[in-house]
Amino acid sequence: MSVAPEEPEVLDRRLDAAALDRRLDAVWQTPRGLWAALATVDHKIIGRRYIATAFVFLALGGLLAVAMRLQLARPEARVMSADRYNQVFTMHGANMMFLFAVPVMEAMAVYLVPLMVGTRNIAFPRLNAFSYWMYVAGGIVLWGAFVFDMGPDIGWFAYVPLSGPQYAPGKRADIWAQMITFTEVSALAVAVELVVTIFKQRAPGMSLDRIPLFVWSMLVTSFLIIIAMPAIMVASTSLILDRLIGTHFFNPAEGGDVLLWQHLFWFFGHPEVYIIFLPAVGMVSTLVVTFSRRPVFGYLGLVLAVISTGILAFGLWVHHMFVTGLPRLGESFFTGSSMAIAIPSGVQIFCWLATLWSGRPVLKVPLLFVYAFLFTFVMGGMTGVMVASVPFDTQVHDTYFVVAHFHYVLVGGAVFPLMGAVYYWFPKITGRLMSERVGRWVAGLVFVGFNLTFFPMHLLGLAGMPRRVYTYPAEMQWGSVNLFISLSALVLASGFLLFFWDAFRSLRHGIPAGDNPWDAPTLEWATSSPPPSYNFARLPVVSSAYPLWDERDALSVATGLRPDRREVLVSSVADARPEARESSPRNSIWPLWTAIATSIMLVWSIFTPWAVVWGSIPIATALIGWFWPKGVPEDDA
Amino acid sequence: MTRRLLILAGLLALAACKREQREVRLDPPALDALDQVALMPNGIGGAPPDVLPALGRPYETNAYQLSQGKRLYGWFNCTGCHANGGGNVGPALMEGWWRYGPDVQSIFASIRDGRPHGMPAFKDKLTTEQIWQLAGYVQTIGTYAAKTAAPTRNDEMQSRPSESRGPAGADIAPPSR
Amino acid sequence: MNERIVLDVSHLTLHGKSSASVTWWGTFAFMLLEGTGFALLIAVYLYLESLASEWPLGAPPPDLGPGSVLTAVLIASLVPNYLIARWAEQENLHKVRIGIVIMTVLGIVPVVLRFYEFPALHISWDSNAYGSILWALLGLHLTHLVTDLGDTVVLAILMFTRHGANKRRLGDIQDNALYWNFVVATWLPIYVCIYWVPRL
Amino acid sequence: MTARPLRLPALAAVLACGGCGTPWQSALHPGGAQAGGLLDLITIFTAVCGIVWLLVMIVTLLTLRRRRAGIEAPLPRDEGTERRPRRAVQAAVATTVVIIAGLTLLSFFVTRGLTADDPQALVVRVRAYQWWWEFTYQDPRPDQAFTVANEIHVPVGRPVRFLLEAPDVIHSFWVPSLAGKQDLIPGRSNEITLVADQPGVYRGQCAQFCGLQHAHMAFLVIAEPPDRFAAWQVAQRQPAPEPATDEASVGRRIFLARQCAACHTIQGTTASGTLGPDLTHVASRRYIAAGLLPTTRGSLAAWTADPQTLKPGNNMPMVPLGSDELSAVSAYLTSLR
Repeated sequence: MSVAPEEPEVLDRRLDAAALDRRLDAVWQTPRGLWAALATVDHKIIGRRYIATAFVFLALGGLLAVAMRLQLARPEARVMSADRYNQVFTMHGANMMFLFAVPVMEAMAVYLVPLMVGTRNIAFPRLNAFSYWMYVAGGIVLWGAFVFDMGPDIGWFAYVPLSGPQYAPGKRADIWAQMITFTEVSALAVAVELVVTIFKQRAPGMSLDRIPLFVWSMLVTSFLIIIAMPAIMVASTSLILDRLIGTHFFNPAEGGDVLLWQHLFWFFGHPEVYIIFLPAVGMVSTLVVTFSRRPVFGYLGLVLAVISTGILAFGLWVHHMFVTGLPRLGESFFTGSSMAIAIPSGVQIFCWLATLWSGRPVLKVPLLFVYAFLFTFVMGGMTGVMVASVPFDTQVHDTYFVVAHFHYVLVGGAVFPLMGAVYYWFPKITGRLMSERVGRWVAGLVFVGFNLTFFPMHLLGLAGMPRRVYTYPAEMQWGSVNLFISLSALVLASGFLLFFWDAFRSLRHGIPAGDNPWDAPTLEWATSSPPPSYNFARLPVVSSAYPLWDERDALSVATGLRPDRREVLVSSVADARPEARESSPRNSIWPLWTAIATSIMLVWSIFTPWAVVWGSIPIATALIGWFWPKGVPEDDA
Repeated sequence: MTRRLLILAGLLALAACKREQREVRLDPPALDALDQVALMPNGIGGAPPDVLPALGRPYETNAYQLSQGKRLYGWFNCTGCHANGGGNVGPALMEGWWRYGPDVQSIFASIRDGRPHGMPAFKDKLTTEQIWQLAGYVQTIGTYAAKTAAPTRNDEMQSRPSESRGPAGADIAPPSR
Repeated sequence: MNERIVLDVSHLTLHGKSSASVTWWGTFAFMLLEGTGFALLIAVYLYLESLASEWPLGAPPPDLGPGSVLTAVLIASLVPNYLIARWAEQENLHKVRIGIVIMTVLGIVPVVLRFYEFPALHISWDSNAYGSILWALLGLHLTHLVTDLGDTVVLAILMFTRHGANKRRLGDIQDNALYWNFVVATWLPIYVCIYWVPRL
Repeated sequence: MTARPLRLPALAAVLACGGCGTPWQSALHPGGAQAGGLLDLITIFTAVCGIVWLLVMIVTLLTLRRRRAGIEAPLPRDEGTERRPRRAVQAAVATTVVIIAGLTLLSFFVTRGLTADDPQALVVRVRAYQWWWEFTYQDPRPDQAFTVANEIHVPVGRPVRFLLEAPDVIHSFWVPSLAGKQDLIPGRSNEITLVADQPGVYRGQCAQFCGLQHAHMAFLVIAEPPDRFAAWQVAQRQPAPEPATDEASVGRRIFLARQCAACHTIQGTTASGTLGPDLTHVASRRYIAAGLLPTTRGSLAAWTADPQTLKPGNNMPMVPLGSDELSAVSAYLTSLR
């Protein structure tokens, strides 16, 4: 057995504030240097990298969108070939869904959730590091392939048989399928970390009814990921098996089925929309509370709405298949369930409006984005009700109407709140505020540019323009609207450009923020900006959902943890009663090796199935290195 | 060392490019040149047209061209005599042993001009480029190591193992003839 | 910000057991997501069956022998698995060492038997969709057998090193035992699907 | 549907200047009862949702009436003041439920109204290929069945039942001015029944991404009075006319001797390929290459000379023809009326 831990001199209560900070930093810090940077497991450093990487992919995906708009600005344009266009729109969709939207929401949570629940690191921090490396590798594989004319050209949905062995020659579709594996492994890992962090590492006293709403949203999102993403893993693995070793999952001539793909894909694909949207719900709730200066109206209603959205999300997938000829009765059921999800969404909207109504709203940039969100998302919700109707959908399915609809929901519903969240939490992450003046321009340009770009697409769709066409004949007279859309897209792009510029500039030249520039009520604002490596010198204890508002003089904290090792508090699931002082793993380079070994195996397996056998040997080796005890104080029990 | 690695990576990337390109249209002069096969007098072996290496031998190495060849194999009823490589009226192609040699120009000549004992000439049915596509594909049927660019199974009833499972010939016994 | 100390946690244990441990919850979450994967694959099996005119497709039903023996071994392994979890709970290192060796052997046997199962299916993965889903089910479960075996082997070695006598490692033993229960539990519906559904 | 008067003139005006000048492929310009019913549904949904959206936006803007310039201390918690908003939220949620239920029912009844079977329907088998359409008019007498490509004629007022098949990848059959879309899925058989109530030319287009030339996979539905339709049917059943000029007969000889005949059928000749569209009456169709070019001698010549430039990636190879040969072939094709 190891050293008895109960020696009084190593407990933090004996230390004054300065000495405690010094000792905690020695244990928790990430030293300077490349090696340490690669080995870090600090959720803040990884979260920052995650967020920055996701925004790089947003910018790249945006460039693809601009390229598409160039091609579509005029009828029968030849800015790029049909082949290139198909790669571009596939890349845009796959990149935005798998490399931007899901990761960026998880990235925000990786950074914020441990701070918001008042702990020192995320659960399974090494898994967290591994997940980031897998994510980066997946992005490199996809974009590397695209640069070498090997980008997938089968749509982000990769419907068989077009993506199958007979109609998708070469390795392009395999690249898509393996990119799925990379990003799903990383998303699933983060989901597991978040669930366990939220269940077991909350500050003492943070019972279920005191959890910040963003954290609730991330909890439900994580469960959605855990239950939905295996479906796409099953689907993409079946596809790659069909393509590489000749299985027949999707070959109707040998007992397979083409629609099986669509069922599996949308069983994942529809919850995916909520995986992106629910975190945004949490962000909006957070911003609404802080900037209307009052606790949220209908906390319980909001939580139940988020949970019921999560459950209903699994009952809707068939509404993506209304024109595939499934039995009409079944389709009517899915119309009902798709419509029903408007009810929890309505509850959320009404609760936010009630909060704003009875509060004292302060129109800082984050709240501007909330108003932009309300305007656009409610419209997206309305068109969502429209496409939920089977007969309505038969006219607009796979047209620009649907393109408009889901951009209203995903950009209006998720990206606007995300941008508001960036303005809101930027000072916490960097210690500096972004510019209020530039922010107003950003919000205005993005809001106006977005609506001018996407609203006319509703009309285009009704006027008969299908999606995923690389061009259209001049005689269809869609040209003028398309030109208008392309020009508006430039306004939208300029808004994003300004946003990136503001973020870069503010990193160095922003106004120093202080701990809590918005006088916000949740725990992440109880520590310095940016937070120290150990987040909190003494772990907070809470007695309300808005601790910083309800105890304005001093923060209640716990004492009695060891400062000589990485230690966090484990608390019970329902009422957050402290149960144990658990250690948290130290920095380690092994997650990186494991990610490299896994990446090699996954890419190699596109070329030969034996890669799965030989490639798993280095993975196993790396995993043993990862988990083998090193005899450090963290092993004490 | 780093430089050598970079060069290697660059070459690999270029190879990948070539393998994945979708070249749907050749210029007419190149198309004409594709016909310039210098065969030996017995119609077996010889020199492929100069344009082929200049193009990077796309019909043997490019995934898109090979899959077009496979499409033609089904469309022009090659299966009628050769089945899916197992052979029937015509010889088996999967064994990897060919009466007129394994080089692609011989296969090209067999398809274009026909061969004795029943193999018809396809030069009036297929364009020269299509014959090259078909020849490239037919060559992959019989290879002992599957090419990474080779197509795999069809969305049809399976009468042979997937092309990616090379050497395919070893896996199924040739039909008794 | 000013602080007010309201709670002293120094009396708490340094390593919580079962539901008080984060690894227990992590294992649980992974079981949930892998369980979803198994459930989906079984759903694919039943979906393909519902579309087929005959089932099994183009092959006789699989031989019962190897699969049933494997099922029996897996069920039998639950007993030592239960015991090793209890011994780990009691922190009885000696018994845990014996148990982990037994569990290693009981982990190897099913992997070996699995390689007799594949030929007993009488169909190859590339013959038709029925063959594909059978191989996929067996293959997915095989990867779970192999990874859990790897985990067990590493833990067995660990138990004979200086790291063995540590509550944290004994907790790992318990989590590994929990996961083995999961591997066995997921096998049973697969066994029914592969071997008995075609005979219905 | 009786709700046609509900169609909002304002909406129609907005949509008309939305750029759909030639309304031959538009859900907003129905030419049949189904598309008309769907347009009514679209209009009702748009009106209801538009009003809801407007109300929510008014409330949203009104929340700003007590806005402050700077951040103040948080408001004191007072349960008493929550009562009014609570009532409002409850009422709003209840209204949402009612509206959603109403729209669901409406949608359900419209669906039921759309799926009526008619034994008198004309039956056409549709096979969608990468990237063109093949239509076979079924007939109890096999010799009366005939096949056309990329353009169909239908009699006004008579339902037409389309049996949808896809031999390669998934496509989607969509003539927005007549009805909603239905996918064509390999290994499955779907069908859709359309009725054109007004004579006219309606354009349809593949709506499911199907590869390189998904953008150029259109077809025309020409609705005409029953007598003209009958005459068209009779004409289409005829074999191809004999060439009337020397140039055209040279063209036919070239067509039959070269690669053309391996893929295309021309009834009445030895050309019996089935890999490309049936060309028996190609010049009677308004467009060639699935809606790519209007049928003229020039466009036929250009297409034959260089299909891969006009529609890159399509499955027609570039057949090397001299300029005289090309001219003769185009003369022959132009004569196939």
